[in-house]
Amino acid sequence: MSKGLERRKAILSDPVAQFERAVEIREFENQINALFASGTIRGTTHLCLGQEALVIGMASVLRTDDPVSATYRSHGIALALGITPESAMGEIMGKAIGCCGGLGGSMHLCDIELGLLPTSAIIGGGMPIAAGAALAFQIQGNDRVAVALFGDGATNIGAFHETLNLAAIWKLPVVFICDNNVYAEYSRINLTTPIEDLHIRAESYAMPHFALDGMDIDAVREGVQSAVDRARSGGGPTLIEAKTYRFAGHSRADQALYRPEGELDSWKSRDPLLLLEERVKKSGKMTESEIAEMKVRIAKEIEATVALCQAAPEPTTKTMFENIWSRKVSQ
Amino acid sequence: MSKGLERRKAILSDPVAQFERAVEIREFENQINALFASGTIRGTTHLCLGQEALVIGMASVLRTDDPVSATYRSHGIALALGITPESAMGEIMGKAIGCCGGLGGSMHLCDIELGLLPTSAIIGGGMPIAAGAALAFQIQGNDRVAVALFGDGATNIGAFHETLNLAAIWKLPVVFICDNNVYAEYSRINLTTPIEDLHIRAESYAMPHFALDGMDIDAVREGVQSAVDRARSGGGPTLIEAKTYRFAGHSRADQALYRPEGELDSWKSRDPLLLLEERVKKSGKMTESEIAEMKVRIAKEIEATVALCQAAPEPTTKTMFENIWSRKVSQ
Amino acid sequence: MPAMRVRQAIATAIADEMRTDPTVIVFGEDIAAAEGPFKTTEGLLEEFGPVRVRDTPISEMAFTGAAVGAATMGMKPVIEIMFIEFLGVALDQLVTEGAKMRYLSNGQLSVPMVVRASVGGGLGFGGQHSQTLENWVAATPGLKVLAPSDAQSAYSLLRAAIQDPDPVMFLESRVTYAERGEVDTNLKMEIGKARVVKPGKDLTIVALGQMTNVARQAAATSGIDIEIIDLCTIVPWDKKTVLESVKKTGRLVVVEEQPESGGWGSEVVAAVVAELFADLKTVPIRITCPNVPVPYNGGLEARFLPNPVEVNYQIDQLMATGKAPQPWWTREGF
Amino acid sequence: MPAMRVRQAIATAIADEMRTDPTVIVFGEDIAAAEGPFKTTEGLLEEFGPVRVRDTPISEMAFTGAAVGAATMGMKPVIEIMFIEFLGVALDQLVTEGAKMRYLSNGQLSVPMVVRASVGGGLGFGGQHSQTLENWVAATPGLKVLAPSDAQSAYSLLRAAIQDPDPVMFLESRVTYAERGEVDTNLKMEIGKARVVKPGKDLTIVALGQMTNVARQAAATSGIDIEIIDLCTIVPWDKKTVLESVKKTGRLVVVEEQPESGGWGSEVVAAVVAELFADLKTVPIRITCPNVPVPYNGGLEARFLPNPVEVNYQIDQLMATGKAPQPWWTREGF
Ligand SMILES: Cc1ncc(C[n+]2csc(CCOP(=O)(O)OP(=O)(O)O)c2C)c(N)n1
Ligand SMILES: Cc1ncc(C[n+]2csc(CCOP(=O)(O)OP(=O)(O)O)c2C)c(N)n1
Ligand SMILES: [Mg+2]
Ligand SMILES: [Mg+2]
Repeated sequence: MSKGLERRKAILSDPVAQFERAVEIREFENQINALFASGTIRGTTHLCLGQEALVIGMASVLRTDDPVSATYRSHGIALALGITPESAMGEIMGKAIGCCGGLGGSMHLCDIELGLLPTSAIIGGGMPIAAGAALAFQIQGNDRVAVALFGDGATNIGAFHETLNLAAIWKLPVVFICDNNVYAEYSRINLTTPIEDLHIRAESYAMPHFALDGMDIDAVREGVQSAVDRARSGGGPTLIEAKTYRFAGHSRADQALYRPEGELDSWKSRDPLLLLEERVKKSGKMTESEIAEMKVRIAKEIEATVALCQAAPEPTTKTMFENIWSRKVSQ
Repeated sequence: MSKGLERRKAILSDPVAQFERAVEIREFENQINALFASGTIRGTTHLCLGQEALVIGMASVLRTDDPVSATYRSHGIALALGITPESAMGEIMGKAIGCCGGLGGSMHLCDIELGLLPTSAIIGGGMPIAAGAALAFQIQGNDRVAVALFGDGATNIGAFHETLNLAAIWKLPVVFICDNNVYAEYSRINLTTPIEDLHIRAESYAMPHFALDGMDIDAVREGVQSAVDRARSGGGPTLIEAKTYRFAGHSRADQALYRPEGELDSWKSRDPLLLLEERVKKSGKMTESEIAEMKVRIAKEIEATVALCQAAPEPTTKTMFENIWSRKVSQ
Repeated sequence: MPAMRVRQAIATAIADEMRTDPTVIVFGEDIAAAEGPFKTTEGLLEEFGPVRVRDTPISEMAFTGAAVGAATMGMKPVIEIMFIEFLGVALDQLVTEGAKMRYLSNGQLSVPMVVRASVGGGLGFGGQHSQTLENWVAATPGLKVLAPSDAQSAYSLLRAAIQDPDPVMFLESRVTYAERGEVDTNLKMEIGKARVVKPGKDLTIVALGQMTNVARQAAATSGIDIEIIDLCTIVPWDKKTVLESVKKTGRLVVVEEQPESGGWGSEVVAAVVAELFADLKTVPIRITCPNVPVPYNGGLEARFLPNPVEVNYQIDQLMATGKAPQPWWTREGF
Repeated sequence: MPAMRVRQAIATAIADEMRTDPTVIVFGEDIAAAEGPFKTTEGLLEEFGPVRVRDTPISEMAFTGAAVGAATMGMKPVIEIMFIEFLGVALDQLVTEGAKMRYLSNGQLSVPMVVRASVGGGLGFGGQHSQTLENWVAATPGLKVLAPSDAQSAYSLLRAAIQDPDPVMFLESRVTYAERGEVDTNLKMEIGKARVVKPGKDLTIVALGQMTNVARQAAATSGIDIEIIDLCTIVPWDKKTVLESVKKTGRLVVVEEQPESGGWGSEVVAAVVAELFADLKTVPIRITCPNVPVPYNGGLEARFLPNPVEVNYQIDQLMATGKAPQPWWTREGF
């Protein structure tokens, strides 16, 4: 079994592994943030801080043959699905060991073995693709399910509307998960749409829908599982709205000065890492000191990953001419 | 006052003129149908048979400075707004006297004096444009209202979704009128979307919405008036779904063999022309024989229009180089 | 060899692929029960049933993207964009997602899909339903762009497109749908290979789609011995065949159904010049549409499109003067 | 003359127009309170308020179309498409509606609007955020396409674009946003007129956007006396200035930030050849990007883009051999 598959298997039911993965994502994102801030990495990046429970919860109830289309806010979902830190960070650094060979960057992670379709940097871009994957499964007559993960801001774009309608009329095995983290770039959601509960948009397509607490991994697991079960058993698509919050700015440069006072703090009091920690403590699966050790261990691992990726070779020029077409066509 | 403005004024409150206009549209469309069937006119055409009450009802409550964006199914709305039969038929025949100088054709009628924006042959194409016109009025601080008329099939395209959300969040003075004539091309609406009452999609934007009987001119007038009043007084947009039926096929070639048996007949029992005729009879405004005379007169007028347009000159080659840009730029 | 209309050649090619390859599926607006507004999917629903042959809502973005997604999961979707203009509401999924998906997955995914679209003027469909718009999909590494010109090329190229492991844009000249031609269903045509449809020694015309017929008609009445190359593939176009021909004839005329500005033919001219500068006997020229929207009026639309009379005028002038003639709209002062 | 960054020149041009013309309005995603992700609308909300300066939802189709509609009713919208790729979800409204509206209203309507978009590579934004994509809007009669290359041209061309009575696509090289230059706010630049940014007598480079800088850098170290033309307007491009220059120098090199296939430069080559076939001393050539998506890795992205070293290599080879040199990827066997 590949490292990625092992990592995926680990979080399926083990709360300790789920907590560890959350710590890993947090650490990973903080390191990435620092590397961008220092100019070590170029381009742009979108962190998943505060949304760890959502991505891990999702990943823990999906099968590896259930493909996920996600967005440029890709690191968390990639790690949750099992991608190794080297593979993700290598990509973000543009190295040959990266999951896209260094040609994609932070916005374009991909690992088909783990079900991660190439993440899209176009708002709404991944949604029709998930529906299309689901169409394939429906026609093939298997029980695979496709998942689209997208932001609150994406619910205002045409592709959202068209895709939900298409999925509904064709009863496709697809689950739409809206990560409502309150902001789209620098705009609070209330400034760009007059409704608050985005999931009600599913009514326009007679599609089942509900909201869930995206900070609480058990709520995520239960909600996503129910929608996946419906899709797998031929019951068609579901729209889920996960209420979360983006702890960092939108992207590299953003200080998020536009937040109303107190908003961040109030959400931080329900930081998914705190909740996950409580969960393992309450169940007696980890002691305080084990937790502390684990955090140190993971911090070291991520530091080692940084070193490993920095030392890793750049892709050769040749690679940029590969994978344009499946077969080379003389031009 | 131009002929078009006079024609518009005529239908504002006079049920006789409204009935006459409906007869005119019916006659016009039948003639156009025949001209296409015989190959006299080339290209394609989309008739408004059965939907006369909707377009006349709309036109009778709008001001001429309230612009309307409509679709390729353009003849009825154009005549209702006041365009003369020569101007519309001339265009459909590609003649210089046509409202677009013969460069547009059946799908592209336009008369700004009467509030008819260039009709769009792209599904959903006119909707953002109506919202934009409304944005202009809002900024200019006047009380003009923009109207978008589109089909049931158009409610599945991205532009519909994006435009309604934008209009709602900006509270634009625009009225969205969905002409639900049950079919989009050869597809019954139930085959392409899982909901029946399309107007409920406005809930996704916290926008007021309702359905009305599009065969009944008084229902149309009342419904559209209420939405226009809301828009004019700063209350923002409304989505109206007019329940109508397309008596003819989708376009020139279509025999509409896909209809369930009896459906057409059942709708024809509520043919807007019958209802309009009853209305003027009941009110004592016209006698049977006056009605018969009027029908004969209009039939003759439209015949004369055909002759006039057939004899009218073709546009010169020069015209196709005009109106690309406002000023000629040397290339 | 059966003679069939281009629209039948298209339906037959799809059917033949669907019979051989169970992963081929077809969807688009009104292409199933109604068999498409141009009857290019005739018989498919009947033979292959509603699972593989589907009508979609009016949602080009969603169904183009659905084709991308289905293609990544082992299907071969063949979708129909009824008029190329409708790609204007869906370009993202084809060009920014589908065509880049192999690259952005580091080769983990292939996207074998075909987007068919009807293109071109001549039928009085007006300014929003009569363009060719190859420029929208040019400059898209990862996407192949094909354009048949008759029944045989429609059949053979469409089969090649469906068999291809990568996304293919397939542009069908609407005017040709009703035209008949013999079709050898065993004849294979390769993507990226042009056809010499008429040999000649004095001048090379490069054309595609319905302009291939215009070139044929022009050549039939010309005093010059013209070689006609039907390009067939716009991206990646067959430089080799074109260069060989122009090397022989020393003269190049590109006939394009595109406005002068933005047309694909410039690239053919530029590439030929780069390779054969010293071998050219006369200046290579382009015959295009003027820089105006497609007019509806029949007479104007006929003038708008390159036609055999104008092609021959240009060629005769070129031969007589050795210089690039003015296009008709300049000559006439527009 | 104040020196300002390109992004400031843009904000200043918009502000200066807004002060003079109350019908100018501005909208786009995060351009008001946040002043745009590249700060190209800095200060506008503060000075002109939320009625004239608005944030939109993520709905490019709706707000591009809203600009068309508002333009027909007496406003002059200046909208921002943050990255040109996002036009792929909104092309219809600009190209099929807005650009044709004057024609399809028989001249009853004008559509004075400006669509600004950031374009180009070099900043590590990856395959879906680094292209120039002029080809999407080429072949659109009715639409003007502009591309500034520095602070002065950004300022003057944007003012000209806003004053223009017709739709204008305004392509801003993202890499240049941070670059500083002197700006004479009284200097007018005309749409459709190119700038000779460096005179020379032996060879003409035609470039635009950030490639103008690449050309300058190349020329600065070249042994050849190069004339550089900054095209400024892509549609309608300034044939006259280009022809005059090439007539003088006898040599043309086009430097394009586009894949080889589908780039705008072919048209320049084809048109120059058509007019000056007999006057050319060497074959006109194009220096472009390879036919691949824009790679993320910094080293690869730098190779992907035309750069001064490659430009000088090509020019030196051209001068030495008189033949069109191979592009680097062919030389290196990729
Ligand atoms: C079509 C398109 N328009 C605009 C953008 C620029 N953009 C990138 S992220 C973003 C905000 C998206 O917000 P949301 O959907 O809530 O996702 P989040 O970033 O919060 O995860 C925007 C507008 C884009 N990538 N694609
Ligand atoms: C974007 C786009 N897709 C497809 C079409 C082709 N088309 C023309 S009319 C039509 C059906 C529209 O149905 P509806 O909106 O109900 O309007 P109706 O024709 O019934 O008035 C379709 C699919 C188009 N014009 N534009
Ligand atoms: Mg968000
Ligand atoms: Mg309908």
